[in-house]
Amino acid sequence: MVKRLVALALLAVFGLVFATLLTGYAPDAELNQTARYYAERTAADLGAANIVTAIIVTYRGLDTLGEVTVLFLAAAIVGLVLAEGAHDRSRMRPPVGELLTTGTRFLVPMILLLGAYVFVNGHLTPGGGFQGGAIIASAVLLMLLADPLRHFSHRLISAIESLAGILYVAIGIAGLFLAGGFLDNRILPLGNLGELASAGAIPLIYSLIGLKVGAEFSSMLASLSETEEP
Amino acid sequence: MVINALHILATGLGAAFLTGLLDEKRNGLAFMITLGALAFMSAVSAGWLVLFAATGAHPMDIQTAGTPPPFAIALRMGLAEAALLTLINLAGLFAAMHMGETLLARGRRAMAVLLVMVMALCGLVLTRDLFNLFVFFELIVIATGGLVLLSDDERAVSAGFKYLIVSQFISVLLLVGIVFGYHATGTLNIDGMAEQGSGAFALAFFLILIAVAAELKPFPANGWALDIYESAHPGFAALFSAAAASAALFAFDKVLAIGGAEWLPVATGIGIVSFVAGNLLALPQTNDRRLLGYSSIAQSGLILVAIGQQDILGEHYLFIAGGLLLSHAVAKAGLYWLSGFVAGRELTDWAALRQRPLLVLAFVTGIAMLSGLPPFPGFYAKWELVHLLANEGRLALLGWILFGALVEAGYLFRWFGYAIKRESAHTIDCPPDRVIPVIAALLAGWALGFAWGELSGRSNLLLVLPLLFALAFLLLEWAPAWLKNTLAIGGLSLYFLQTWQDYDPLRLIFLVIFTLGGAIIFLASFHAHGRRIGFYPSAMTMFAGMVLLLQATDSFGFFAAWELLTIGSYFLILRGKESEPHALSYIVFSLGGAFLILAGFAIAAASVVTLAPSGAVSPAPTFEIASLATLAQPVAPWVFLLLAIGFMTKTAAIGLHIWLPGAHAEAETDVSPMVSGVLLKAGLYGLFVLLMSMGRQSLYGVDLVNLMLWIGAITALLGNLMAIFQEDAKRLLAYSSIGQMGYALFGLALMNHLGWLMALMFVINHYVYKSMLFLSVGGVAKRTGTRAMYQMGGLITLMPLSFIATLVGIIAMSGVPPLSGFGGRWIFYNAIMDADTRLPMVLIFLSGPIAFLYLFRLIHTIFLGQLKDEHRRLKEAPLSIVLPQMIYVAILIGVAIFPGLILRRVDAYISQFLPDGALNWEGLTITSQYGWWNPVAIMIVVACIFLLIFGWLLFVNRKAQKVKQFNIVFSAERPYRPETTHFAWNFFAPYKKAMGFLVQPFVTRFWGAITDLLHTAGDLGRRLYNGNGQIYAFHFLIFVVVVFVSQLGM
Amino acid sequence: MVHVVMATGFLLILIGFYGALTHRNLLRMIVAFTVADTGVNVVIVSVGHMRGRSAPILDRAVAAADAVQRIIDPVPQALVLTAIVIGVGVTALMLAYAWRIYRQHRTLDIARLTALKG
Amino acid sequence: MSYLLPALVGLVCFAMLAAAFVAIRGAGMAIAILAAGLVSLMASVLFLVLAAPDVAMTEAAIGSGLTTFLLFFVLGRVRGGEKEEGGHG
Repeated sequence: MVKRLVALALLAVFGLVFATLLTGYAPDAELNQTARYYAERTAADLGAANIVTAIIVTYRGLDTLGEVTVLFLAAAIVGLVLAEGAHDRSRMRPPVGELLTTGTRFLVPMILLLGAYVFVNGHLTPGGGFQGGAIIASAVLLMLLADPLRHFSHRLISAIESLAGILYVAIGIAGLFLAGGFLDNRILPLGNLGELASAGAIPLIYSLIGLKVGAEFSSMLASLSETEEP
Repeated sequence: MVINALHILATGLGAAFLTGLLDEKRNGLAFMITLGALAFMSAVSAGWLVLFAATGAHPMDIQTAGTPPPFAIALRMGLAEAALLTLINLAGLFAAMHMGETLLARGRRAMAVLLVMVMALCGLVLTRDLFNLFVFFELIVIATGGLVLLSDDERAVSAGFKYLIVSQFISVLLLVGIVFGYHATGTLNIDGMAEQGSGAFALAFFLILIAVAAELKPFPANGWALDIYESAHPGFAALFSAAAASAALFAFDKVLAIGGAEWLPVATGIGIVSFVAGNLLALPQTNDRRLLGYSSIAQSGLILVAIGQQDILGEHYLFIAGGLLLSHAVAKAGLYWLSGFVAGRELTDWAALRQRPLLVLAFVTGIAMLSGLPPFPGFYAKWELVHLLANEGRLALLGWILFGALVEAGYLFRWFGYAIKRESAHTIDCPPDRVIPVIAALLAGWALGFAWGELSGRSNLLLVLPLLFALAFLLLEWAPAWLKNTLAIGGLSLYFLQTWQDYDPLRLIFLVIFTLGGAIIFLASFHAHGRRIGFYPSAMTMFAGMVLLLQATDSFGFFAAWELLTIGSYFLILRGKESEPHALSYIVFSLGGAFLILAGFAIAAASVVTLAPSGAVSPAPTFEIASLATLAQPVAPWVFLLLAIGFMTKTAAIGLHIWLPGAHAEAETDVSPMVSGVLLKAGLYGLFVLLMSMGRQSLYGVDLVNLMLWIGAITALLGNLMAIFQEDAKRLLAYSSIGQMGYALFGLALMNHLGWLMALMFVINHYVYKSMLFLSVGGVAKRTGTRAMYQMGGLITLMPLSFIATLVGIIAMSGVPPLSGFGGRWIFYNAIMDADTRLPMVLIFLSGPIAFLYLFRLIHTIFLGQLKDEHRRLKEAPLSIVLPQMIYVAILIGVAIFPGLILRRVDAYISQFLPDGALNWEGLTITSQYGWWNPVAIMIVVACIFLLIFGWLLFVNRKAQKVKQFNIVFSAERPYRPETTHFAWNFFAPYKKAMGFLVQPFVTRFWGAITDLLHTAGDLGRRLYNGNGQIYAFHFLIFVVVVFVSQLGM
Repeated sequence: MVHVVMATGFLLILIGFYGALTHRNLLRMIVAFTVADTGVNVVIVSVGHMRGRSAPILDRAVAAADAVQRIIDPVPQALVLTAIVIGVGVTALMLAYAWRIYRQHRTLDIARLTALKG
Repeated sequence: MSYLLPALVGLVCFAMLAAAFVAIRGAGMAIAILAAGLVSLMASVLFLVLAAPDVAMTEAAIGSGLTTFLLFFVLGRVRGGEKEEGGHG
């Protein structure tokens, strides 16, 4: 009880801080200098229609590389933690319904295709590597639900993940030598705004991110599914 | 040619991803990739470091995405960044080596996590973008969460979870702060935000700052960190403490730049509270890694204070903060790696280290670096920091810093004492590949010491010849003791021959004692066999400190020498069999005294006219010691007080004396005379210097010199009084030293010519007879195997030379004719006649006869009376111990006959300061205004009287009846404690009844109470950390609220 | 409108914090944190919102030329994207930890994980 | 500007808070997880309204979808652990 009161009292102070921030907040009428730069220059400089994507993949590419690495780390650690609890696969479980199994066979390729579509078009439309990657992972999830005993090749997943990661870093370094700096997308021709093959390396990078993120989420899910029920 | 810093990040990431391509079974290859990548990252950073250090180039901005900041993330590489990156990458490399076994067992995923951790730390240092900072922080959090799991300790899992809980709170606050900061400034670039100032978004900035501050593990929001420190793999704990804390501090510094000067007090406040609390809480710790964790928190706090004080540190900022930070990082990494070799987790288990002297050296290097002792960077940094604080009048902060540092030194040296003195059931397990990181830390520590010496713009302590000579003995540890001993004697003698002409007569006397006096005592050291590892570096460091003290003309040199002699003597004292607690109290009192001296110098420097030429980095005002004389009111008396107490700690004035008896009595046979006969003089020298330069001072109407006079008198009385009640012969001598130093202090405080002359007489005499007595008693104790006097007796026939030495020593000391002690007394009484204060003299007069009592007891119970059965086959003490005693006998007689040999020149020298009342030296007669003294005549008279009495006694004793050993009537009972029936037990029981109340251990109880109080405070504080991760989250929120409220109040 | 959204975000943070501070079950703490994370995301997006403008994507509706007048600030959106992904990473890690703790101690009560203290 | 949009936003906000309350105070673990997922899902609706389609997609796919699944996965593994909790506070 005391704990709750103390928690409430502390959070009251935080509430006060937040309330002050809230009341002091006035929406901008004009874009600030940074946003203005992006609005004015993205199309011309980077050739990307989706400005958010341009920021994520190029302007703040280092953040995104870190972000991908966060997932990489999380997947690696989840694997590390759960490795000890991998269950013995001899134990049988009740079979899953026929409907789910068939549905899965039908749905999985479509989901994978959708995921790929989302990240390939990241520079044009909403969505990109992360969203696409999550969609790909959902296909894996579906397969796991259909067949809980399915054993995914960690080797394959981690090979995809690693290759995508290495290529990502390599493209970044290529930017150092071929263009203006690390992760500069202008190592490839910018093309015409709005076309699929435009925006330099952005579609390539976002695709790699998509593959990598998909592999990372899949790896986490697979690791979790292989744990033994206590 | 240097390589783009981005390659550091790319290499770390690329290697991490690459390990994923490898087969699960190719862990060896993955490990090689990991090491290779870390080595490459280290090399690139080191290349930058060399570039910046060599050329002094400006920091370089590195764009990403081919777009200038603030529109794309930019990195910056400068001197500080390069140094930190080198530190981080090397720490990562060595951590990987240290954890090699674990990494290979856990596979490539673990290696990838380690690589990402190091990469993220580098990124945290390099980035100039606030949100990018957040991303790297999160990477570090997650990587930490992974690396914690590498521990064999199952509890590490819960520690990691506690960390994740708190970091969730932290990241929420950080994100909210960042986005509102962005909204207010329209940029995420740190420099861009700093340009606009935080005024427009103070609240958001507060959230950012407090979130980054929380990563520094400030008190009390740090329970999770302690749990990680305690339970993580030591290889990782090293990385966590050395690299992660350093990077977080740097990030905090970057973020603080946005807020500007008005936020500096927040950093200072958080820092000093963490520093003091961390150290206090470490005090009751018994787990080594947790203790190191508390120390890490404290050290981060200290660096945070430096960060918070950057407005007054000016161009010294990097020197100070960098020195503290690198010292801490290297030392802490080394200590954590060392802890990997120690099987048990109790502090006492570190005794196992003694099996490998090299590891002990690494241990002591780490401790010295953490304590800020010379010649390590922390020492220089502390000197500058304290001076700049004093210069601004921030004395309270200065006081807290010194207090915290003293507590820290206390628990660190207590730990070191355990390692040297306790027994461990474990053996040490150190495969070569895990020793390499420790050696690297050891070498880095000394290299940093050298670098900071060069940067300090003062004399580099590691280039000073006497210290180098002392340190050279570290390389000679393989050699036999006799060889090292010969070198030591040769070195001291040679040093004297080379330099004696440079000194004025007063210093020359001290020089003779410090060098030749030391050399004579070293003759006794020939008795030791084997290699005597650790003895010579320690002893020679002490002697180096003492000669440097005489050489020093400026305050820095003086203080550095003072610390050197303190450390050296501590190691010497610690060597004694039972000396562990006494050595600890010695080092704590000595460092306490040293800190008072430091504070005194710093305060003086703020107002003294500086005469020192400005050096390379334009050092903080170091001043010529002589210019203490120019100090004006109201600073002068305070400086005087601080310095006087500091010096009196070394001379063991009453109240500050409790360390001395144990330290001197428990030391080895040849060490006791070194620390008693020689080392105590360093304190007297300090007092001489102080009084010569500052003269009389008064504070609130109290004449401070008069106060010293009283302290001297009381010390003399009580020291002697306590000496007569000792059962232990060496303790008796030790207490007698307290009394003797009281005399000397009294003489100095008389502030007249003869008083000073007498103090100098005491300097010489005390050296000679106390060294002699300690040697002879030490020789007896060595032969009999005991120091209790009632267990001895009748040794006169078996150890005649020791007896003669004792007898001569006693005659000299008690101040009866004909030996030099009388000369001392004669001058002394003349001096008293000169002075205006008569009351303390009564005390001094009283203590004379008391001294005679304990001396009588010494000779009576050891050499006279009946021989014990078990002692019948004893031989005289070894020649090496007897020889110096005989030399002393010769010196005593020489000085007694020709006191003018030395004193005349000193007498003339003192006239410069105190012209009145000089002695008149004519031929063999010395005349004062109260009478005359002819030593030769007295010698002859006394010799005649002695011969007459001796002859008469021989005549009378012809018919004396000899009492046989068993000619004693026993009653039937055997007493419970047989010694109580011995006549030599409680020898002066009647006096004890009469005066015992004076020697109640009030002072011991007082200091004991203080120690208990500190321990209790530490224990109470520890209860905050009840192990519940949720409560730790409360701590964090409370911390935020408290800082918020106090910031509102400001 | 933006203020309402922002206030909701802040409230979500506070609710999440309260849950994390008062539940002793590790899983429920994690759930509470996901609520707080969502709250942060809502706050960030609301900070970047500008009345009457459209998403920062150039297409037929928004031409590159008048983008400055037509789109909202893209930066907070980019930040939120990163924050969401990082959030799920941390959540996954905490879940793995929770599972490991459960396997080791057979409990999810944080008050019982106090082997390390003092 | 029509009143429809603000009304929708207000409604979603209210629903979010209610769901968040359930996530914190709800009786069962499963319900709490679902409620948290619901909060996330409604947040993505809100993002769509606030002209942030990228964020909306991410929040829906990752914040509400994946996170919820991860939570359920682990819940399935530790079932029974939940019941040991000695209530709140």
